[in-house]
Amino acid sequence: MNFDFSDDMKLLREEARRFLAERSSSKQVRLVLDGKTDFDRALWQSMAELGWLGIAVPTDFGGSDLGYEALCILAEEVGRACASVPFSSSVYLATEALVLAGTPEQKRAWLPKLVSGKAIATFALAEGAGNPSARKIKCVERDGRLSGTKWPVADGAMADFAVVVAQSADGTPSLYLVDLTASGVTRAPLQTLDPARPHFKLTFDSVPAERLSLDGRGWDNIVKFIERAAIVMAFEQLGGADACLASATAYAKERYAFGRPIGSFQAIKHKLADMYVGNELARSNAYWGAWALTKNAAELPLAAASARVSATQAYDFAAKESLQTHGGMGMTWETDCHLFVRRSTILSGALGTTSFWKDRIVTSLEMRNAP
Amino acid sequence: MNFDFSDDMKLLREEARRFLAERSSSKQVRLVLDGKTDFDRALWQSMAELGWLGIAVPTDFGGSDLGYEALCILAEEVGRACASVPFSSSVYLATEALVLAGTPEQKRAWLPKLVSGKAIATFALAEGAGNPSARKIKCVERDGRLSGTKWPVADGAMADFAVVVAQSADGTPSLYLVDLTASGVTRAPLQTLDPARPHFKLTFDSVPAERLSLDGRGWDNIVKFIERAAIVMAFEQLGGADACLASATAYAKERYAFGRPIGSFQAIKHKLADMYVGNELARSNAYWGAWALTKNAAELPLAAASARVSATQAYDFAAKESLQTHGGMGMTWETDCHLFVRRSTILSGALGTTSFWKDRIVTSLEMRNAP
Amino acid sequence: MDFDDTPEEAIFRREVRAFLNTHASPKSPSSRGLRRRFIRDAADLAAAKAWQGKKAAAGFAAITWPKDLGGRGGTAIEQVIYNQEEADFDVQRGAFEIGLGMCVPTLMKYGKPQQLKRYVAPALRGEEIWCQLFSEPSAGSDLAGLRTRAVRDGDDWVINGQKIWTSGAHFCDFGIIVTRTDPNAQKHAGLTFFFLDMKSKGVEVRPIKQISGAANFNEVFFADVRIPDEQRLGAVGDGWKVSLTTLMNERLAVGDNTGPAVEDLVDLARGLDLDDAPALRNGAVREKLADWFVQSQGVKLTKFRTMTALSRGQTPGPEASITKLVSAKQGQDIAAFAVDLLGMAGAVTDTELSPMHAWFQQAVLQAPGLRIAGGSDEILRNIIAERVLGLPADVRVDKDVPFNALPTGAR
Amino acid sequence: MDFDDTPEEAIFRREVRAFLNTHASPKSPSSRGLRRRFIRDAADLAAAKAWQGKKAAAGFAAITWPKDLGGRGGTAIEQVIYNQEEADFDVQRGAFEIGLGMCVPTLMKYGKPQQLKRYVAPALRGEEIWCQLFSEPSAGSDLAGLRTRAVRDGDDWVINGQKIWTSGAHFCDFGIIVTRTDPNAQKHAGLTFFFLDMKSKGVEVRPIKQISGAANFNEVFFADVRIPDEQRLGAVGDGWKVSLTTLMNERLAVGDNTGPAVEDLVDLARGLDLDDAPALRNGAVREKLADWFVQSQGVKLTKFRTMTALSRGQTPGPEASITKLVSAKQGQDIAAFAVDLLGMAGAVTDTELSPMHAWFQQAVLQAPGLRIAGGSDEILRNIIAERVLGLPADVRVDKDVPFNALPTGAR
Repeated sequence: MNFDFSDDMKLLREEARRFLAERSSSKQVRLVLDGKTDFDRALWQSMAELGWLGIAVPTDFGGSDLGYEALCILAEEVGRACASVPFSSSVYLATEALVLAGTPEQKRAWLPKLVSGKAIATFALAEGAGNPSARKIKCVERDGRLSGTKWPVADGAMADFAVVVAQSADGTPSLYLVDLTASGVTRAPLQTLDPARPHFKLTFDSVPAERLSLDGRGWDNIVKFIERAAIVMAFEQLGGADACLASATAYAKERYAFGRPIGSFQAIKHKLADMYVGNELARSNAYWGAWALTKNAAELPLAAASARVSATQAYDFAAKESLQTHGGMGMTWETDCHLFVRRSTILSGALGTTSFWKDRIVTSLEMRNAP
Repeated sequence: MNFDFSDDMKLLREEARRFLAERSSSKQVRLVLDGKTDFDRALWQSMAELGWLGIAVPTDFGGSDLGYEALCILAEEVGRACASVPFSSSVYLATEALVLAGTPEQKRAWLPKLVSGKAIATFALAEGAGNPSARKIKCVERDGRLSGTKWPVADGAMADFAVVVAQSADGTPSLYLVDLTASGVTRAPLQTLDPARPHFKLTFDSVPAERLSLDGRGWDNIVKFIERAAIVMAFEQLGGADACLASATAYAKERYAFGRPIGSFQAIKHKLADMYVGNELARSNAYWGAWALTKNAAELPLAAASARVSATQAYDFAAKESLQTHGGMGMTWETDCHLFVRRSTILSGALGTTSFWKDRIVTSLEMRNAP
Repeated sequence: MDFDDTPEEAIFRREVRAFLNTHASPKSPSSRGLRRRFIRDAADLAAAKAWQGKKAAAGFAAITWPKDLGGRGGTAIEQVIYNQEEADFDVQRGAFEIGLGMCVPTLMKYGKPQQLKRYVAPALRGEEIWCQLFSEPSAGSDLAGLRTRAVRDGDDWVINGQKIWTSGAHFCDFGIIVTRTDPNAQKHAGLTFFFLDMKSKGVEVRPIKQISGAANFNEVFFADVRIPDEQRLGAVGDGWKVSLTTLMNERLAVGDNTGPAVEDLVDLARGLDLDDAPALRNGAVREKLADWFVQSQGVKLTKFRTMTALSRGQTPGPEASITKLVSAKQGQDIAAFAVDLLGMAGAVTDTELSPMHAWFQQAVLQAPGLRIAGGSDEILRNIIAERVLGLPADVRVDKDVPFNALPTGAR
Repeated sequence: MDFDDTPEEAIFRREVRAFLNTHASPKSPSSRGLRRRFIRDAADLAAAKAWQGKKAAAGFAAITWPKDLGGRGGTAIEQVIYNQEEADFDVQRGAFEIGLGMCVPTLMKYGKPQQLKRYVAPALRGEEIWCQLFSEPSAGSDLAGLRTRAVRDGDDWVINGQKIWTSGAHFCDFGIIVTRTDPNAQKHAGLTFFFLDMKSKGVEVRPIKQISGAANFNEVFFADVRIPDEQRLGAVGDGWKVSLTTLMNERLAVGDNTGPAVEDLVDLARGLDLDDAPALRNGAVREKLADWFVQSQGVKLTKFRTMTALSRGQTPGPEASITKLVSAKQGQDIAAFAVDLLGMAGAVTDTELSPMHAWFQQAVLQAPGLRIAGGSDEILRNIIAERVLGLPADVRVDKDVPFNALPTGAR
């Protein structure tokens, strides 16, 4: 029984936490939030230099090859810092897609650039409202050219290429690599609840597209790919939830009302205790996911859905109730509570609704408990 | 705008509350709970003398004809006292069925007896687990004789006759009047969570049965009948929920811990505030139901389902959290908390699951909001 | 028990309806998601003032106030009827709620006759707007912990300090303010209440940007602002008692949830595809809809019960706290649920792309404020527990101590 | 990160498994709903003692205790492994958890060498059973508010008063007890700790009938019971400190939820018809199942994290409170949900008619106790807030006052 990260990994976590606390303070996040810049380029470049953008990429392609536990740890810290970087889009969605399904040529062409920060990529799945679903994919590829519309796509403007889910000529949904600088690509900005992570609408009009080959083919394999990302995203959500708890706890100790710290009132104490409980349950489920990802375990679908649901619930509660704990101050633009409310909302929906993942949990249980 | 009971009705409520506080103390309820007797006969007879058993029955049949508001008020007080009497079975289910659907002969034969307490009746709907559903009714009537099994049936042993839901020869579910003293009727006691309201399994083997004629026929009309009873039962639940709140509030004022009343701790205060809120929302919805019942309003289905769901939720929360507020004492047989936990459980299921009623609410909303 | 008006109420309602039909336009269903409570610009302000003038001219501006002060001398239930009817029309409200609902009533109770003569009528006609200067950065839920100082100097008082969350301070003409005049007294005992001209020298108003991006509230700074003693309301040291008058009126004025409601969610779920079927057919969605309907219907009907009490001349108690406690949280939950239901596009706030002009998304950022302003969830539960259920108060460490000896925190 | 044993742990686990396979029968799936924690009769007690004897003989009775006291001198993780394996077998446990988990460890810390020699081994072999006499009718969550008096008389102390919730007092041989020796001291300062022979003159044990109908706990009355000063544990006035040793061990011994779990609900919903389709297909049912699975899996995995800390020699903190807080409430919710799902027949407790031997129905009456015993929900939240998050304690009015000057209530 060793259900914890190794000392090496803990060292990485501490390093990442210290680095991001300094380099991705809310002041920096607010530059993007306020539209002064589209993402934190300097931070991104530093992350590249630290080897973080290729943390789980084989060394052959310039990666650090430290494995998925390391990737999860970095995601947690990016989440804690609420950083304005395309970490999910580029690192644990697009880069992962290439690592898992790219041809040797594709990997050689793109992975070194992604790892070094010379290129950024994103993942284009959604076509408007709703859950991931084969039936909802209207983007089509015919003769190596892709057409259709994807929205919302996080980080779609700064990305050099996108991994796009589209229907192939033979009727199976597949992943395609699409150069976003090609002609026929239109990128329109979208307003969302989290301007610190810009989202876009991408329109493709007969744009060249290369098919990526996952292990198997079709929708089930795309879902498997999303499940893997959901585990890493659970860590990003967990980091955010923990930041909310830390902030609310600190505030409750320092803010006085009725002659004593508000943290001495049970209404606040018990709220924060519930937040802690939610976060710890989410942490345990996320660890399970990290284990499944590392071992490519048969339980991965259940672990991924559990990690995802637990983290979404924890972040949602922590973000809202941290703001509530801050009272009037929490309602002001200048206090950071809303950054986490925004980010938690974006991440909750990013890979499908909570009900989508809950349904997958029960489906797993049904199979496991089959009479 | 007059959304309150009249002064006359309030007087009736006070009278009923005073009377039941004295005549249906927990000591009396416990006689039934402990199996010393099958129900509180003396109380029942006094209720008959007060005219309560025929409170909404026309005077032609010996009733008081005070209308449905009065019936609701009495149900609330019966619930508050957690009384061990077949009030729901006999008064607002079986008697109501006769009032609504009996032939003049049937009414003359039974109503005066029911009103005077000389006869007791019950309503037999369930055939095992699940929600009310036409498909689940396996009891059949052929040539005026009824066969099948009904369980659980509240008060099935002390009842002289039952109003039974069964499939008629023409394939429409209907209500039948069945003399339970007839040969072919077997009554077996069931253990339930609330021994203070005995339940039974009734088996019919070709027993004479008279059809009652509701306004219309078939399942929809049976559901309409159940909806009416659900409104009155919501009052019974509300009374119980209020009793739990009163008991928890009193205890929280008198019980000291850490040198002060436990009711001065926000964990307790806010729990009781939530209980109060739940009860008041339930009260408002129940009043709506009483209004719909009195006016036979088009909104009755929605009002009934809302009253039912709101009251079930309030009673469930109040019963559990009142016990929790009582701490260790709440866990003892001698403290009354468990009487309400038991009663709330029985009443929650008595006319179908919460999800059955919630679904009916949304169905009403769908029709109301139709585009 | 019935939902109908009495004959007199019905006549009054028809009168109101006739006035509204003549002078205003009804709301259209498509204005859903575009409803507004706040004054955004000069045009809004002008429209609000014009509408208030019409109401005053027709005798609907302050229905329960005595006639000699420009009111109608009507009943509380008539005021409710007016509000119900006006809610169906697209008129600019909100600029006067605080002034007429809280400030002027306090003036009416504690002001001198000539002050009433001077100030009440212009306020009623919408010509002068009032604001309430109560909360401070370190005195929110614990209002009596306020620190803004007032020091006597001849016939004047000199005010120094800071107020916060002052709605509309940037367009208000007058304000009521509670200040600390004796820091050596116990905290509730050292307060004194005034009204002042917001154009006084030394008053500086700075807007507060809220998380929604809007700025409906202000910080107000006081640097040696002079208020004549003449404008003191109540005795020196009686400021807390006077404030309670204002706050009691606040509770009576508790507004409705202005965010998306159950019906909006039904419409959303009807049109939305969830896992290849309409979301409205999903059992989990139905369960939530039913829960929220029962809750919101309970709130609505509880208000009817309050109105019935009002119409019988009873004073509604703190039971009214139920409305805000339940509605604010429900608004937040409905918004979050809708955004989640929309899945990957849920967070998109483009009004062209997102259903109902992105109303649910806007509500995500507005709902948190409703759970805090005008009594947080936590304070409301305390009020219900103490004033309705009679449970003992929290242990108070700030009762028998001079204000300036109380411990304070870093925030 | 892995769930596997180290090689040493794997060897130990095999050893345990071999012992269990030889001496006990595995649980069968059909025993679901019939699991038991409590000793019901003499036969149960005899079975429990016999099993404990076998464990002791094989060296599994107290894995972490030192060898010279009859223990194995093993690690905490080995104890966890033993418990995991034993949980799969149908053995009578429960009679010794308090004695070996809480009482004897306290004796081991504060007792004299000859006392350890006399008492530890028989306890370990199951020959003598110990109970814990802490709670009182007016001292539950507030244990230090206890009133049972001990007065010095020569070489003895004379005890008068009443304890409550004493598990197994009717079959126990010895007990540990905390008493008030100085009512004039501050409440935590006036306590003294002893152990005593439960057969002493003046000890009367009365069973408490619980709401489930069972009587697993007792009231214990003390009328002039004499305890030799020899049997005092810790100094006079140090009883609170000694009690904390016992209570810390209680937290380590926090048991699992013994009621129905998510998997049971899956089985129920699979077979149940809800509105003419299997309940397992209903979206609302699926949503609940997922919520509870995520929660219970989170608890289970959190325990794995605690075990990992244990295996590294770290002391688990009050984080363990999470387990009880979450599991107890979840158990209550699952039971209520299942009963509701069964609709009109939900409340039927006939084991022939109700699914899984009416296990869900039994849980309705057992779950409330789990939310109260061993630290109520409210106390656990306080513990988490104060000891994990470092939030300030509640205002204590009972700290600087003599115990006998504290206000008390009617209950």
